[in-house]
Amino acid sequence: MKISKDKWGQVFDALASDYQMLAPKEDKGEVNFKRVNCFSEVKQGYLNTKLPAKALFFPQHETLFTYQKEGQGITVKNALKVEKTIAFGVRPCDARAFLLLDKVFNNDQYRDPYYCDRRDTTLVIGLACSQVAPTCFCSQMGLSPVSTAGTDLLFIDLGEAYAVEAVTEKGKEFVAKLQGLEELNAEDQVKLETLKNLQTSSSVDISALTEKLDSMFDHPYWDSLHEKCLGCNACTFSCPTCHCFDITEEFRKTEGNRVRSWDSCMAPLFTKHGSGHNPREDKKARWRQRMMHKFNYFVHNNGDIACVGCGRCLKACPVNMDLRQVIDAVNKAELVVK
Amino acid sequence: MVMGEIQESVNLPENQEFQPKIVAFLCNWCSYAGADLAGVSRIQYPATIRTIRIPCSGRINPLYILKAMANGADGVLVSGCHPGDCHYISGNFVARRKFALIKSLLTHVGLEEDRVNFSWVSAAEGGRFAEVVKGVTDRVSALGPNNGVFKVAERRGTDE
Amino acid sequence: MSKVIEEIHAAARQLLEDGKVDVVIGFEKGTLPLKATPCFIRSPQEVEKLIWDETCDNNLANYVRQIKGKKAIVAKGCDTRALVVLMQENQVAREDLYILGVSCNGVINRKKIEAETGEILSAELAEGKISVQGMNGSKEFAFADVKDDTCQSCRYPNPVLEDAHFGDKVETGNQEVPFADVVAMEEKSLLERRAYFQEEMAKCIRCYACRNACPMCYCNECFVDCNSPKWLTGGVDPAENMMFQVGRSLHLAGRCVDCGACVRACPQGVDIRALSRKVTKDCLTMYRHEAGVTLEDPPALNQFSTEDPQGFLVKE
Amino acid sequence: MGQNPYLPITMKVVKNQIETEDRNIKTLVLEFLNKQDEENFKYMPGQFAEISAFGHGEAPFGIATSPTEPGILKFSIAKVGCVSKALHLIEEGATVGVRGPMGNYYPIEQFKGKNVVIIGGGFAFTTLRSLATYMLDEKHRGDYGDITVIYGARNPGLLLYKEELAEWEKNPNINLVTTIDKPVDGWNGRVGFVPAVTEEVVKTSVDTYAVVCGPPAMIKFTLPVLEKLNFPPERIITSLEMRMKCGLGICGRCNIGPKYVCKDGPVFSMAELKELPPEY
Repeated sequence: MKISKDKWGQVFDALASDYQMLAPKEDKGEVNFKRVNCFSEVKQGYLNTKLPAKALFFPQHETLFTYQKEGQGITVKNALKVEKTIAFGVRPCDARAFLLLDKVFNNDQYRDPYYCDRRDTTLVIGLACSQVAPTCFCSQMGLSPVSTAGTDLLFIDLGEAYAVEAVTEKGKEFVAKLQGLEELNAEDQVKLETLKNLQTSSSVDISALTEKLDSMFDHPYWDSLHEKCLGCNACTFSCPTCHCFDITEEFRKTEGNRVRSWDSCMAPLFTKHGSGHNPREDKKARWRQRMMHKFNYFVHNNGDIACVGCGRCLKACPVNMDLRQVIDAVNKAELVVK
Repeated sequence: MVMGEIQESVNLPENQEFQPKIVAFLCNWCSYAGADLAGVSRIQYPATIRTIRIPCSGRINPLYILKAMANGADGVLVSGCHPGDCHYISGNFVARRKFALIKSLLTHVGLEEDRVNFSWVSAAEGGRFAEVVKGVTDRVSALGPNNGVFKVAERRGTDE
Repeated sequence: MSKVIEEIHAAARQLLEDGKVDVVIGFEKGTLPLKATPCFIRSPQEVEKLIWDETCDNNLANYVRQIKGKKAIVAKGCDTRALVVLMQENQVAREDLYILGVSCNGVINRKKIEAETGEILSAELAEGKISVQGMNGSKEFAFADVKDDTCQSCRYPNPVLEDAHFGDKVETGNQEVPFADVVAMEEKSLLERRAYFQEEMAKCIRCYACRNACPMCYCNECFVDCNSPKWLTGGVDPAENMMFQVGRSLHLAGRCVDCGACVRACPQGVDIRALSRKVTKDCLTMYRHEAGVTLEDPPALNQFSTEDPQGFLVKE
Repeated sequence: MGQNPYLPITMKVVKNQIETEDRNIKTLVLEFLNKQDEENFKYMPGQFAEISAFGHGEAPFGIATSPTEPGILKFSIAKVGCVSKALHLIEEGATVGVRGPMGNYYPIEQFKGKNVVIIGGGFAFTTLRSLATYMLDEKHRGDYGDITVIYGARNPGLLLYKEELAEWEKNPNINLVTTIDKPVDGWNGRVGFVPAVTEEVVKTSVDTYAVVCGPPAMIKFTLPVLEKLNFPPERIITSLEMRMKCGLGICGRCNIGPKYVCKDGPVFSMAELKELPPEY
């Protein structure tokens, strides 16, 4: 099935009246997910948003609850506000990252309502990539520029129209109600085929990475890896699968908010105890933690590698630390037989 | 010097005209004594300043001024000894360079000129201190409440 | 430029073989086109990795504090100025440093190129011309147009302090109006300036790449991380971003060598130099001081004179 | 835990008394405001809770009371940072927020029919008090063999819960051994470091569990003593401290290897710890 772009534009504008429409929009030279009111505001022909789509469900800074001090009593009020939302233009890598984050924010014991309520009330419309950059390596991470994992329905840009593929129940319902759908003609089929086998070309190999890391905690490779790293948060803030956050307090006179904001394992204070002891004292331990968490610990806990190959971290890094190089180096490192 | 003290400001009577909240960092040896002298000699000046005593104008860290503005101060006055009278000899000389750079940068980023003020008031100039406070109060009142460059959104920020 | 690289290789190999230094801090080819990456050479065989060209845009003086022992450093003009300030502030000893001075006629600002061609696929660099193939098409740039703004107005392309020099010196173009960009900003109205800075600061995501890339920012506990008193919360409220950036600029008053590493490190493209260059211009006009130019002239706020200007005083 | 695990319940401060001579540790006694909160707050010894000092923040503290002491929760708080300082200054009648119970708890089931040696040092005695009180309760005492408590501190003033210790001295069901590091006049009890005292007091590891909590130095020297008495790693239990924020295994900071101390801990056996990287 397919829908022409201008028909979709009308549907989009109609939906905007009773849904919160979030889509990539260019603002001050950067393309990021913003609230849009009509389809014309949506940016066309972009590689990917600068900040990851996780911000839709896990914003950089949000108020968990507010409280009011009256004398010695305190009233606490939940600050979670959720709106029916449609997220349009989510790239397959970001969408796949949602599935990884779902496992974190809805683990075996607790459910994080701030992430999960937004996630449940949002229809994710993926937009397949029509071009790949040399920094992308999603094909090597078990997905592809056209994969549907994490989306409710996937649009594939055929030029004049979008091919539509429903993925989840929510997606099927939405497509069922969608007017203006047409059959794909032969020319579309050809275009669809070529787009479908679009692949990223990168030498990253993750087949044996997790086992290798099992026995690499004390490997000398970690001693030199971290040296040029500045220890800033640029890579973790642009990563779609990074989920660490800090909980702090904002308090003025008698009213306060408990707020949550993105945090980074690369920041020195991340694990610093009140007593001053810091289990991960230096950049070496922090870089090792970043690699072990994404490619080993997460696999042991959730069965998947916590990286979708979007390439944002290596583009954001001021000193060009390239995750693909680190993965290759780990693969090639000979194990020190103890 | 707990920042929170700025908040426990005297609740002024609610008349319609805007009463600015001005944070005054007064150097203990001169300006604080000057303010004291103004009080002792019954010289009236607007009760819009919240005084914070500092050992010397050299003790001022630019963050004090920025944090005061962030937490809702409408104006800031920093006052120390005249250059040469400093109890610590070079405290205000060092501060002078800092203040010049602070004032210039704050104006550069779009903060109104009269929001942040610096002055030298000696312990003997009670009257002049009152004049300075009147002048600052009038100019800040003319500018209106500070919801400009450094003011953190309502209920945000922290005064811990 | 390759003759210079060979000379650097030879010098570095010699230093390592003689054991005069334990490590050579330099640049090697990065994994992205037109992007070099810092490297630490500890054995003479690895010396071939060292490169030097317009893509080496980090300030290596930033690593000097964290690496103990004797070290050589490939340093351009602004790097050496940063080293001078670090020495004046007793952060590094002169005898621990062997400075391989190189003259620099500017580094490339990749954001300018990517704004036009999209992500860079490949690029060739040949005397003053860069031909770039990007995701959104290819283009030929004159180097002068994509040179980083810092380098357009650079006054110290040649190292101010060095143990050896490689390549010929670059004569400093005499700019008609120094700090022309700051003057242009000053002439704008207050509300225009406020709007500009508020818009710039709204882009900041507080990843602190600017602070961590800056050689002058080395406090053990930055005021941003301090929680008693808690100057800033963890949020990205534009006013708090402004307080962070202005606070940092004031902490660099008289110390910032205007190398532009902060702006190039910022993933969000925030115009941080608009703040720091205003403070640098004030230090020059008011105190005739430029950071890190000579070892003898201490940073601006470490000294004072009885005739310092007092234009900031309140009107009476 | 209700459906929003970040929302604390509010509790009233009943008592906030100084616990140690150097005034660095105070014990906070909190009272549930309603029966429903208490119902939802089913906990076991070894678990912890996140206490909110409104206006300052939140921090994790081990629960010192045992489930056999209904209606109240007790926490002993060392003045270390913003939140603990605020909790030290809080007066009786004020309100604090509590989120929990969090983490796992001491393997009470496995202790059944076994002897238990509780070894505590300094102010790491909160959850151990909870464990000892739980096992001493007449409903449970029969399940366990003999219970030995070895509790040491630098000087007598630093011992926590002095009244309880006095009661336990007289209680036949428990063999209490308190010690201080260096002799102090007016103290006629035992003198010596905890590892040395452990070597003297603990004779056998047969059918015995050891629960060890204290400063790193004490643990470093106590473990070899236990290993010499051939305690197997599965029967040496300890409770770890980590920087924590969410307490739910989500915010990602308290991990040792793949395990999150707030969700998979804080109680670990030495066998479990040996498999984890030495990063704590």
